[in-house]
Amino acid sequence: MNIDSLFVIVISTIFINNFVLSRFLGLCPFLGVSRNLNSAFGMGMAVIFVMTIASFVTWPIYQLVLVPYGITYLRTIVFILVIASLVQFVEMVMNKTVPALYQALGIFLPLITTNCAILGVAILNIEDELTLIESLVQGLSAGIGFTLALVLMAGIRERLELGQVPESLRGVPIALVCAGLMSIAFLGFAGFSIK
Amino acid sequence: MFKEATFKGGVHPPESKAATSDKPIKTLGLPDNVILPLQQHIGAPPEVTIEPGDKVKVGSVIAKPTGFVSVPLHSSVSGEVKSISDQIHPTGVRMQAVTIESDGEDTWEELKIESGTHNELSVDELKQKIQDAGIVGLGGAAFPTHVKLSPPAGKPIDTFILNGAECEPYLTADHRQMLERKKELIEGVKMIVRILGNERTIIAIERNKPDAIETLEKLCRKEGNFEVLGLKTKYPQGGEKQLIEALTGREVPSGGLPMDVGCLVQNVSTVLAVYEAVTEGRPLIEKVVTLTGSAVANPGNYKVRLGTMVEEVIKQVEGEMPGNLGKAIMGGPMMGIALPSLDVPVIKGTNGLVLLSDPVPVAIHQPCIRCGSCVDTCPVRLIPCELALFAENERWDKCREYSVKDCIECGACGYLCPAGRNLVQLIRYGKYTVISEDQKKNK
Amino acid sequence: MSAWKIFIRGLWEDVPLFRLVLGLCPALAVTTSLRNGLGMGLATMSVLLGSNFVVSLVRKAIPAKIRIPSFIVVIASFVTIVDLVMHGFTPDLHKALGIFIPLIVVNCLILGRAEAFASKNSLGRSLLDAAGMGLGFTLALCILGSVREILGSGTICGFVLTPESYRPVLLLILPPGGFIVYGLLIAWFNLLDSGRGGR
Amino acid sequence: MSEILKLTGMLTLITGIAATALSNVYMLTRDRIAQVESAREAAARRTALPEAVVFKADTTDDGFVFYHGWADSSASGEPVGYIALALGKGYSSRIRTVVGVDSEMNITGIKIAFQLETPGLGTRIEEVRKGDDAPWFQEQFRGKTLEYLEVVRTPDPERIEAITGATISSEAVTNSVREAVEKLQKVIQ
Amino acid sequence: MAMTLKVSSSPHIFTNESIPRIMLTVVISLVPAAVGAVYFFGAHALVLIVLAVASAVGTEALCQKLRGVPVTVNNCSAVVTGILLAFNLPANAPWWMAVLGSAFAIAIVKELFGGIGYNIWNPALAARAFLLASWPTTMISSTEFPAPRGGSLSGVELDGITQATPLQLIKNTIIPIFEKAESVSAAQVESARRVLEQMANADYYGALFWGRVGGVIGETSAALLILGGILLLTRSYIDWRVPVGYIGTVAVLAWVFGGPEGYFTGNVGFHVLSGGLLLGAFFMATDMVTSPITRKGKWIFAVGCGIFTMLIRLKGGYPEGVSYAILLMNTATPLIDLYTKPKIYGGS
Repeated sequence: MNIDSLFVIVISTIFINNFVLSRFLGLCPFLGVSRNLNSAFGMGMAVIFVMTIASFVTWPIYQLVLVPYGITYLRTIVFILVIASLVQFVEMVMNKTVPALYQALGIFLPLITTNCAILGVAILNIEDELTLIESLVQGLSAGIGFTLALVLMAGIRERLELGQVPESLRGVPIALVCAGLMSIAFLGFAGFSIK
Repeated sequence: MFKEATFKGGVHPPESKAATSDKPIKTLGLPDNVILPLQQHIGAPPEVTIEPGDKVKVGSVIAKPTGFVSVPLHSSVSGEVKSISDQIHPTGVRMQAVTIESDGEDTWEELKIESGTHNELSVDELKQKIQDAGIVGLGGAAFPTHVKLSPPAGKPIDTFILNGAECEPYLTADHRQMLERKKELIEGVKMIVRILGNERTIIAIERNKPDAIETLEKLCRKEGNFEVLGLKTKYPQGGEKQLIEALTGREVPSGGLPMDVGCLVQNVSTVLAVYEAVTEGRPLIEKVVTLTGSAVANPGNYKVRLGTMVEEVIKQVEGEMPGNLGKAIMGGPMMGIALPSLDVPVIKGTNGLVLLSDPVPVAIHQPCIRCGSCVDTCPVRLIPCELALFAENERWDKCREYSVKDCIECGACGYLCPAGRNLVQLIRYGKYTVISEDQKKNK
Repeated sequence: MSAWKIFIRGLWEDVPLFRLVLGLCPALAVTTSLRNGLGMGLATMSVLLGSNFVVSLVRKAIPAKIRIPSFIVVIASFVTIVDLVMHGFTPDLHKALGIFIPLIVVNCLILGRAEAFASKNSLGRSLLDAAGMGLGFTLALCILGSVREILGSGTICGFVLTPESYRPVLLLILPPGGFIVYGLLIAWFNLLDSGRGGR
Repeated sequence: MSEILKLTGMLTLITGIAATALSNVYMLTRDRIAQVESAREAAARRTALPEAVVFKADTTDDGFVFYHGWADSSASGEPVGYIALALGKGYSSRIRTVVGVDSEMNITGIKIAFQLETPGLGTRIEEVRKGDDAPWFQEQFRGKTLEYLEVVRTPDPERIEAITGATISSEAVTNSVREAVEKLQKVIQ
Repeated sequence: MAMTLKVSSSPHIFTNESIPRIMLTVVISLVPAAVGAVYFFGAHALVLIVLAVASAVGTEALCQKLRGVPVTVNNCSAVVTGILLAFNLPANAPWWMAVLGSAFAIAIVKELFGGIGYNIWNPALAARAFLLASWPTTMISSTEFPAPRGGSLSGVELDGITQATPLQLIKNTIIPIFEKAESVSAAQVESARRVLEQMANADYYGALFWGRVGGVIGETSAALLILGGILLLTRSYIDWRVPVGYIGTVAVLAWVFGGPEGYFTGNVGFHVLSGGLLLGAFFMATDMVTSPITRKGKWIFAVGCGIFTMLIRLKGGYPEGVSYAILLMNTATPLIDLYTKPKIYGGS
């Protein structure tokens, strides 16, 4: 396995093509859970967790089941069902085995089922023709990138709460403008040559 | 050279002390009336023992303590009790007060003079004398002194600090008393050392009072092993906790008291009052007050009977009322209270009257530009600008998280703020809301 | 609620994108041009019509406990159908929208309407609701797409619109521009509301 | 227990119906999609190797797919050129480029078959300038040989000029094309 | 009695510092560099500065009118934004860029967030990034920058090397030559090495220091920027930790990683004096509103700026990284503030 190519995936997925700020994936939780830093952390951890597992599970299903049987057109439906049951399963196992973790992340798990960032990373792994390990790394990095954006955003929004944002911009609109300016700042990573 | 001790943070406001620092203390004439609010200290208010129409002498007890954390109140003039009614307190609220009309005679209760014998008194007897004299912390906090001198068994005091910092701009009352009553002061310190049995005693004076440092230094060389230390001139150097940090390097734990780190601090006026109470049995009926400020023509230090109206003080000193008085501050300009009217009495905690002529400086309250000067200056190392924002937005959880209760309200942040924000006011709002929330929770 | 009301609601009062703030991801990702916005809107509307149709039909037969999974299966099926059809008949658009076609499946708007409306209402009303919401969504995507395409590329549907000397604000078709334009549009809608005394 | 069985059965039934429906739709669209894709490929091949009219796929032992192209429909004699698919990791997508070379390994043309780069920047690898009828970036490759396949940031007719602000996309295409040509070279010679 | 007394919460005295005073001082500290810009680049630089300032002030007044809040343009903060934005433009930028950039800075980056004190990002820098993303050719195209009076754009004289600012030259020409050393001619490597040598002698540092090397309007003369920076430092309107931490980090990273031929060979003087580092370190990373409030936070912020600047200069897609580095750290400022709360007096 080529370590360099994994490194490239990590850097580009976290910074250059940040899921939220440049690929527009996972915007609903990004806007919904970024009001408070603690929940942002919790959500971020849950997303990292599920994204990694989802990448790990969907790849074999696609390559070892859908491709050999020529039913790749069922990809969307299979992936969404797999992810949904996976989240359910994780929730159950977590509740039984590590209740502390469940306490911290549990409330975020149901929100994740219909999060396009998870399905997105599963599909991108396939579209980018990654190997299983690469998929795993991309899933993990995508989650980290998502968490990074989410936590930065939460910090900013906690400060904005105390500010004088004009009435009509309070809430989602100013959060979007913030995301836009964050995205501008992240343009600084554009064109990084990583080797 | 003296060691120049200090604390982290702080500000350097203009001292404005030159006008009064070389003015010897003068005694003001007797007032026609005094108004003595019952609540002049922290703790349970005393209980009135006289009725309207009663004749009283100077030093007569007019209210007796209602517990350990309470002190009696004495009449400061001789004459007739006119009323017991609600009167305006310097803070602007109305509270119960005794009004006494002076007969102009100034007849005193007989004082139990024990000069020369106080060394034979037991520690408990000394404390009793201090309580009987109605002595409270005269630096402003007004906590009953005998209570402060009785630390619980588990908290031995190893260091006693005489606070001669007088860091508030304008005020020179302590400065003058240190110069004029040095012997009495040292005697008073000895009494307190007897009560506490501490090892180390420090007399701490800001370096802007070199004459006081020199005088006391000279005296101490003869009179025992008290250290006299010069402090860097910086506000709020005289804050109890800042003083302890500067002199001992110890930090009083958050929510704790100086005794938690084995320290005890007393202010100059308080120690002198202790001296008078022990040697003469003299109750606390007068106070040295600095009258100064841009609206005052004859600034100086005056010994004033408690209960004298501020207006009376001004009239006696100035002859007439200043024409363009904009603001009257009881206390110094950093922590003092702006008086709502001049119809309020001088009380035990009063150490200065600063009268500013119009136009007075005002806070303009613009948005915070996060310059950080309040953060660098805060002697408690809080983040005043954020606390003020939290209080403004009524985020009490955040106020609590950012330790609002530790604010000592010194005003350094508000003094510096380039946006002219009412930082202290907002933080105080947060602080007292959090405290009252706590009290509700504990009930 | 009258049929007309059901239909028109999605077009103004509850425009999914601006008022309910649903379905953000495709809204920002694909609206670099009017054509893409329109294509995405119509694709979403087709799925919405299909899923509301089926969900409304079978609403009484499905036990409550498996409602959500069943709905997801229905929606995913329609998404796949749309995906296949677009691939076959509008290949360029299919290429441009990329992974956002399969991602229609997690567009909260669709599951939301199935859950909140179609599972409780008759066939006709559900279809009206889908049409209204779908059109509202499409319209909003078109607005976003047009603003970003006109200012960001100086074209509309590929036709050059602006004078030769105009130098397009490229930022608007980049990700930051998407966020900012969308944020300002929502703010503008809020402003319209407060201007009418609020809702 | 029986309820769980019932629910599972129900869900399986729904999924089954959905799958059946989908397979039908798939059957209906499959040919159409295949047609679209092959038309796309044909167009790309025409741009990459304009002289050829007949193509024949070939695979090396290690799975590298390439095409021989002949100028006459009989597909006899030496091919006029070859075509291969170049894959490059661009800024935000995997860029697929169809590359054509003549028998001397001079590039006869390239055609970007798939890319999802940043609109306005990376997508300019397909930009057609006013007055032109072919994308200028891709046209730069025509006639170049291996050693000149190098991205530079200033105009240079000898080499490949990068797109301002989209160096990654430019380099992805150029490098992948170079790799493809190198492979072809190895296979052919 | 008739006298009315003012009653307010303590304290009752204040310093004579005020927002307008701070902002005016910042403006004054920018004047040397502005005068320098006009000297080096001619009247068009003045036109750009004036237009940017006018647009910033006008936009602020308009936004405040629309928001229905008091118009406070006389506090000079918009003037600062305008000047800084103009400083970040190439000297031949079209006039409308100055106007549009300033309007974006004030309207989007500042007023939408509630005006002075509430913005998260430095308005001038965010606006520069907006201009750069929208019109990359004008903002960083190597051929379009004009050379300063009395000097040349790159400051080196070698034929075969196109006109570019020093950082562009290094990034786009010199480094690629070393990276592909085996595939380029020996002569090319030799000339690249000569360029590096030229850039490492006292004359060249002098040129960078006085302003005989090109760049955007405000970054040309290190001397004039330092002059303004010293004024701000002496008035303690900026915290020395930020410029020291920022420039120090850049210096160390430049020395370790900056050389194209191995570690610990980098040209420190070149990286510190060229580009907008001094402008950023003295005037933009120190922006009170958008940088951390605690001393510890300021160190973190400054070091972070340095790291990102060198990352972008050495590995990134742009020749210069100062503006993006500061914007990225602005993004992280609320979090830095949150995690660098000082331990309070007596706190455990």
